[in-house]
Amino acid sequence: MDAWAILGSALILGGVGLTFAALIAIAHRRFWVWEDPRIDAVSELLPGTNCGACGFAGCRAFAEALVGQATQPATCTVMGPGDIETVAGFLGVDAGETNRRVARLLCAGGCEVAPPRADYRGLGTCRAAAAVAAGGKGCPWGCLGLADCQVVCTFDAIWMNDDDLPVVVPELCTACGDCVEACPNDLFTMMPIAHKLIVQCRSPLEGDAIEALCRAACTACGKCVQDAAPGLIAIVNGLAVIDYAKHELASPAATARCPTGAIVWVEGAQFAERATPTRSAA
Amino acid sequence: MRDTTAQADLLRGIWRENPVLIQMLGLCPALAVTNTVANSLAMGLATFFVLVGSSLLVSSLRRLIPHEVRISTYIMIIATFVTVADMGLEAVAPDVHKALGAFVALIVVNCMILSRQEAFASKRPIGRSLLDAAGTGVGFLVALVMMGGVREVLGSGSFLGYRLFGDAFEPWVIMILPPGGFLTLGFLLLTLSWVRSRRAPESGVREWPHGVASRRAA
Amino acid sequence: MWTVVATLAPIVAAATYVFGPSALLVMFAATVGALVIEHAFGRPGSVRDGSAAITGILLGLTLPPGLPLWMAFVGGGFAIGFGKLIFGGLGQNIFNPALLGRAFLQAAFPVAMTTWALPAGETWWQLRGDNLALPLMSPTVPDALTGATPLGLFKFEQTATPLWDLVIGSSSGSVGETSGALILLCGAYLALRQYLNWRIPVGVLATVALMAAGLHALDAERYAGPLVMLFSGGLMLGAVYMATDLVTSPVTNRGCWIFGIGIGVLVVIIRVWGGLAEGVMYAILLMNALVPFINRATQPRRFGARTAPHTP
Amino acid sequence: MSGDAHPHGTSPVPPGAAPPGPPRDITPPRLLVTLGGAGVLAGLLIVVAYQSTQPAIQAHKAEVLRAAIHEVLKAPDRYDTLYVYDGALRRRLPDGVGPQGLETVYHGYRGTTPAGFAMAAGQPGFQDIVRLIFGYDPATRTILGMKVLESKETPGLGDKIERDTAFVRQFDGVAPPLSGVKRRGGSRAAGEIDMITGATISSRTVIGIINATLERLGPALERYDREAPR
Amino acid sequence: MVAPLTFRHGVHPPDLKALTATVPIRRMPFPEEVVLPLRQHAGKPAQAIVRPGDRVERGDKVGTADGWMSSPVHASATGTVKDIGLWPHPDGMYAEAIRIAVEPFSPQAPRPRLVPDWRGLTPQQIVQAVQDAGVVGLGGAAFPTHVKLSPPKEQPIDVLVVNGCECEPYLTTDHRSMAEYPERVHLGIRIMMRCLGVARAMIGVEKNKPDAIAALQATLPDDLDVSVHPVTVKYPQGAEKMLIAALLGREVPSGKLPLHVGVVVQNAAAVATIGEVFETGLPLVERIVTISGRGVRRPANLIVPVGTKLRDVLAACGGLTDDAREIVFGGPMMGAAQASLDAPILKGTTGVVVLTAADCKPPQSYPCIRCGRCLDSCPVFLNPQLLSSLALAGRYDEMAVHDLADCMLCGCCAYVCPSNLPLPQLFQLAKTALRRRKAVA
Amino acid sequence: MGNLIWILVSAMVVNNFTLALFLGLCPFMGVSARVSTALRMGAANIFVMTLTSVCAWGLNTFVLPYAPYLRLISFIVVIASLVQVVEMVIKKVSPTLFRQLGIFLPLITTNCAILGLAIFQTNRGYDFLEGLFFALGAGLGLTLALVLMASIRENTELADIPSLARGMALVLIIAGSLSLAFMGFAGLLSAT
Ligand SMILES: Cc1cc2nc3c(=O)[nH]c(=O)nc-3n(C[C@H](O)[C@H](O)[C@H](O)COP(=O)(O)O)c2cc1C
Ligand SMILES: Cc1cc2nc3c(=O)[nH]c(=O)nc-3n(C[C@H](O)[C@H](O)[C@H](O)COP(=O)(O)O)c2cc1C
Ligand SMILES: Cc1cc2nc3c(=O)[nH]c(=O)nc-3n(C[C@H](O)[C@H](O)[C@H](O)COP(=O)(O)O)c2cc1C
Ligand SMILES: Cc1cc2nc3c(=O)[nH]c(=O)nc-3n(C[C@H](O)[C@H](O)[C@H](O)CO)c2cc1C
Ligand code: SF4
Ligand code: SF4
Ligand code: SF4
Ligand code: SF4
Ligand code: FES
Repeated sequence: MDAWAILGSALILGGVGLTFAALIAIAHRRFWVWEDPRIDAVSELLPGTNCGACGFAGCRAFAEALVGQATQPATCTVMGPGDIETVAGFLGVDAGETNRRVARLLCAGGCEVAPPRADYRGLGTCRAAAAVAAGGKGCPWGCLGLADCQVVCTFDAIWMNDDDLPVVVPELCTACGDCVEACPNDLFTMMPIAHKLIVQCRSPLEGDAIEALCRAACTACGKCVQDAAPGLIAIVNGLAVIDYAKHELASPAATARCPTGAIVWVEGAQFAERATPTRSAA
Repeated sequence: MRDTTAQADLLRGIWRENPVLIQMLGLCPALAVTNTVANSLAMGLATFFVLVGSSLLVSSLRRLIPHEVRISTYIMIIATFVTVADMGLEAVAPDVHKALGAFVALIVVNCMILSRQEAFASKRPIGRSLLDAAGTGVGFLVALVMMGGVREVLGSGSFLGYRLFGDAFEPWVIMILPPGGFLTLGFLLLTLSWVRSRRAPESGVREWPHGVASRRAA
Repeated sequence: MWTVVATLAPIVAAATYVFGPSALLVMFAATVGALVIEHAFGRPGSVRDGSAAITGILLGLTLPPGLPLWMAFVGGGFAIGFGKLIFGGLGQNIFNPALLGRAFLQAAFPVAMTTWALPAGETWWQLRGDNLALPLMSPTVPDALTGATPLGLFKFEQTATPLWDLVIGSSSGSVGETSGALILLCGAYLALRQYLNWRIPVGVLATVALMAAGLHALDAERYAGPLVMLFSGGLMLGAVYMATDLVTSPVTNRGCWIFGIGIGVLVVIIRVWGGLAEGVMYAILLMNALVPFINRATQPRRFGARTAPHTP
Repeated sequence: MSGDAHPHGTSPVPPGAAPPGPPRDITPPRLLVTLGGAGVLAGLLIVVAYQSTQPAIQAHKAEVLRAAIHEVLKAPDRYDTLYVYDGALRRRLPDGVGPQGLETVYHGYRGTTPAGFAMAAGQPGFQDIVRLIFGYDPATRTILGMKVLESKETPGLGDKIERDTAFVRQFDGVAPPLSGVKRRGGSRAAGEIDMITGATISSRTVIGIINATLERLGPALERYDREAPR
Repeated sequence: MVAPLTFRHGVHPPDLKALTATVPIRRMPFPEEVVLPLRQHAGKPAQAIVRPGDRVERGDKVGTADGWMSSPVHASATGTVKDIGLWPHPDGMYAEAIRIAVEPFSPQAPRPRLVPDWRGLTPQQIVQAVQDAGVVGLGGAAFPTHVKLSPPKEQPIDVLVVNGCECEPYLTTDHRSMAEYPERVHLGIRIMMRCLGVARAMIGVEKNKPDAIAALQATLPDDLDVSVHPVTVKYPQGAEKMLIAALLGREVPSGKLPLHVGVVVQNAAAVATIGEVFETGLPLVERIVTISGRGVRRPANLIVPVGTKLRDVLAACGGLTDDAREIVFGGPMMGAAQASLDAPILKGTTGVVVLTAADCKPPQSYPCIRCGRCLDSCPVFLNPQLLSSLALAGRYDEMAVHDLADCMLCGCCAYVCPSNLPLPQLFQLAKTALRRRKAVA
Repeated sequence: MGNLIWILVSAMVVNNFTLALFLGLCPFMGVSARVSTALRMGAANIFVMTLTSVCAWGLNTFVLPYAPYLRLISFIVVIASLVQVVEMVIKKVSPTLFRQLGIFLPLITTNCAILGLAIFQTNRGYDFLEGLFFALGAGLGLTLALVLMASIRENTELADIPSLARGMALVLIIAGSLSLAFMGFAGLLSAT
């Protein structure tokens, strides 16, 4: 009995195996869709946050693009240089140059320097506030300080300081653009981290009119225009506007005589934890 | 998959990527047979045996197995070990085997095992695969025993059969019934994430407003 | 919410009258359990909105009078903790917390939850069971006090209970299975005050009555008559106070009809063909699970969706 | 190719190994060999295991059965296995008929005197199928004993049908057909079984199984008992 | 067909009109300064045609219409242009505005007949005159009336509906104008019917204004098919779609305009204004405004020069009481809260309501308890419960799928919500967010 | 006939594979986030289960009597291979469907529910028809559980779940509640 059983079973299983091997071989011949294995490999290397900052629909799409040489690893804003190198090396392609960008806030008017003119009692979100009499903030262009941007930032790169201004931590910011989308007053812009000279104001009002509303406002006094390299800064309806094409000409000198500190020279984060309307921030 | 050290391979599965508590794999046995610690242990050990065995085989054959039939082959290998384990258990401890019912046989389809073959054993050298398998197996065992502990203590007032609270104890029958399984695991997960949150304190994110938040007047 | 609590007062009083101090103790324990958990894990001050109190009292009303207090307490805690707070607190829960709590108790302590005390006779002050059993310890039931519920009697012993006893509630059963008439009264008031959507109780009761009548006509021996069906078990309480929980019932009126009718059908199915004597709790819970679906299916038709027939 | 040998130590597929070209042609022979081989290998392993475990397993199964019969037939000296074949009990089947799928009845003997029949049957209970074995003596027309083989009834309620000795004892020596009653205390009339409070359904199931089985096999049993070989 | 004289759903807020319902309209003294924003109407803002330092007389055009979907702005007082620049706008932002320093002792007599006599003008010429007179809707959206008066050919209009419901609490602007100037209303109707070439006009007035109804009845012209219809008192009866449903039983398709069912709706005060404009020859430089609410000392119906600052208007009514809390332009249901006392009265400002702490809803609100009452109140049959939870989750695109666009922000849902959720505010912000997204894309 | 009905109902609600027997939980946790997907998953399951039931019946009647020890392995191998073929077909025919259920098809193949079906069917000695009803009931029950869970989960997305409970903990507790509710069906149609 034993011998038979052993042989029998071996044969049966072997037979089963063979049958299905054959079946699969056939099916495989007729139905198989080839897919570059490197795509899986690469998407395993990618961070997998699916933030879309690379401009593709999620990390796998990015991986496909990479394998297809349609883009360069460095366009992923989440990976550190090391990881980017890894991917590049794995695909045997050039990493491409990183031009890291971060979100910058075009407002310095926290609750201390730009006080509310009316008491807003409503939903505690900037969007909601903006819909009701501009949130009752003195400067209707300014930051409402209700932290929509902080809430949307998936990378915890934004926190609100004591002055109710959002502080962007450049190291954490991946330039995903969510805060730009979130802010009802369009106070965020994406800037190359290299751009250090920033006018932190968006109000078209000039002179006393705005200074009455916000002590950190750009009053369009024009001093920065004189102090900066010619043609770098210009006053355009009530605001000092920097021509970033010429940014290499910029220097902290431009901020020297600004009466309100609306124009600043930024290294790292824009505001300090305990924010005071100083000139160049921490 | 990032580069890993041998030690990491071993430890990963035990806690940080615990198959049941973190990866939510192999839930069926984890819920079905954990109404007593004894069953949990038996199940855990059987699974451990199968996992290690099949990882060994798969990773040593990994160069021979064509990509297209890998799943079938893995399953065949796993099934073999399971059959062996099944018969073994039945011969050695018939009562436990009866208690576990079909779930010993069902180890074959424990998603965890297959996923380990797919994700690891089929790509790594034997040594590493063994480590990984061992780690994962232990992790599974740990999770099962935790479940079994909670369920037996509450559900029968005993641990490994030793009555803890005396005879007057009123057993929480639900813990042995199906809902108890779900609730217990859910409760374990809650506790875990609570522990984790204790370790890494909240980064002071303001809570998204429910209803109306009164704005600080200046 | 506190209005609802107020309307529960007469029912609580009636329960106490029928089952004696035990009833009061059980409800108290359940409510305390609910409030404690709400206070510990709920939003600050959320105890004050009264919903936890309602949950607790309603849970208490669905328990057997003789239940050990510690069980009632555990039930209340579970109801709020896993029935409500897990989902984000007031207004977010899927299942009716009180009933989830009861379902938990019934599955956890089936024996204790199916030993029914007889209504208090002349010995009103006497406890209806081992209410004071030590925590985690099983009750020792004085057998003389226990009896079967009218539904149990009918289903498992083919003995009917006089209808009048049902209507005034002088039959053994859970604390709240007292006077159906009284419950209806309170329900009517709540409906007037728009605290509940009248369509649900009407849907439930009408369905049960109709189906029961039909079956009764087929075989009066096997199937109880409509009135018995209506006034026995937790149907009244369930239809009026539990199915109508605003949070866990559909938002649309059409949805409420569907919801109510569904509950009615399930109640009859479980009572007649199921293994359990009473099915109200499970019927409501099952329909709760369907509510997201119902809401989705019964969206209102927006104004102007109809293409205007006008041609001047 | 070992993953960690890779320069960046990260990739499951090293740069060279992925030909971006058309599908690498897969060879049926290789497939067949692999799966077939694996099959044979597996087969061998399994059978070896089977051979080595079977004796123990069978022994245990037999032991369990023996114990059950022993209990419900009140300790017979021996029993022989009968098959129900076209409405009659047979010690041995006509040639060409296999025992598969045939209902079995166990006929016990004390010395040479028949000690009744034991038979197993099942029906849906509260949760799932309840299977039990019971002994019946056609001579005295009484049930000898009942034992639940497997049930998924609720612990603490339904499972009293196996654990609650008071309930199980009731079946020793009652005369079928059985009927379940719910009376608290009081005496029982013939054939009445006091059902477990809170587990009426399970109790009913047990009673139902016994009644149904006897209804089905009763005549056959009696006939066999009459002309049974002493 | 039989007209239901009301619509389904809606709510019954207390109409607190008693404060001003019987107060006769009076003229307020001219302020020292008027501020005329160039954006006072739906459509493109007007363009300034004066320079600082210029002297303008009452009724002079200071801003000209920028194309067809726009409306001119006229000086509402004689004086000199101080400055043209950003000034607080009632919508909470800043907007281009012309500031005129009013001459203290000027008689404020307008030049004779700036608007031609309508008799003998062709419909086109009348429409042109209406635009030049700067007439816009006074009922809400301040939609340029001349646009309404020239419907596209392929859309035949058969009824003119005059909207005299004024369903918002407190407001009595339309009420008083109908009661005191019924002839002007009828003249306006006559002119509009001429332009639109319709044979039929219906005036819908809520039953709670018997005197207005009586006055209109008394002065009905016998040569025109004009009828007055007392409609049920229910909010928002005045919403044009609801009113059309009530009067004609026609349902304006969602996303479509009244004219798609052959109707033009015009607010009563606006109609009266048209009559007035052609009667006096003076363009739209002042309007009747209800100043009401428990927060103002002497509630009144004032004739206010357009551009008068909120602060001056309140002064004319004896100022604020001490417990005044919130100032709203328009009614309490739909009106816009004001943050600055410098905001000027616009052509479209129906009223100024000053709420006391007691009046305004407490800010405290609870999570939605899915009671479903909002669904039973929404006159356009939306699902505010779903919309609000989507809004709180920030899932605006799904809101669009659930017909957010049809929400007219009437506030019925918020009115009935037992959890006191600020639903229209949520929908408002969702709408703006979506608009921004579209703009970006 | 009554027997068949009982098999169907019992497999569907009384002993629901997911909520009472803990079979096929991985897909249950994985694909229950969206109702649409859940429906498709359910359909796929019903299909595979019917397939399985037939295979199991075939093996039981023709192969296994001669080699009982091959039960498990032959079940699994046959089912697995069949489904892998199906998988390839789908991948070819409808890439979108494949992307939605893609990774789960192998999981379905080798998920407890499927094999469990085969084993139970064998243990209970169901014949062909009974087997089919059993598979149908099990499949329907699985779909029911999936869809209910999915619709509830879609709802809870709008609720502000306490951060501790987010994710699987909540899903498990909902599953627990569902399985509590399903206990109401216990004893349905049983011999009372
Ligand atoms: C969680 C739970 C488990 C139950 N388990 C069983 C059971 O295993 N067997 C049974 O017959 N009835 C069971 N019951 C059914 C009820 O106990 C039912 O009321 C009882 O069978 C009726 O008998 P009684 O009239 O003596 O209470 C259960 C009920 C619940 C709530
Ligand atoms: C974009 C747009 C175009 C409109 N076009 C016309 C039109 O051609 N004819 C007309 O009679 N009304 C037109 N209306 C005016 C509306 O019918 C309505 O009277 C106006 O929006 C004010 O309504 P409200 O006060 O209810 O918001 C238009 C409105 C909008 C918003
Ligand atoms: C909710 C709501 C309520 C309204 N109530 C009134 C009202 O009471 N009286 C009125 O004249 N217009 C009211 N309107 C504006 C009308 O819908 C319509 O726009 C106006 O009558 C058109 O005339 P107009 O262009 O002269 O403003 C309301 C609009 C909405 C959305
Ligand atoms: C008519 C009515 C019935 C209610 N029924 C219940 C109930 O059965 N269970 C419960 O927990 N809360 C009930 N509540 C209270 C409240 O809706 C609920 O506790 C919380 O919203 C959590 O669901 C009820 C409230 C009302 C107005
Ligand atoms: S930057 Fe914008 S979003 Fe952020 S707090 Fe300020 S206003 Fe809100
Ligand atoms: S003035 Fe400029 S800086 Fe100040 S609040 Fe406004 S935008 Fe911000
Ligand atoms: S505000 Fe919008 S949603 Fe609310 S009732 Fe009015 S139309 Fe409906
Ligand atoms: S009325 Fe308020 S509480 Fe009720 S459902 Fe609507 S939003 Fe929710
Ligand atoms: S273990 Fe059962 S499906 Fe994963």
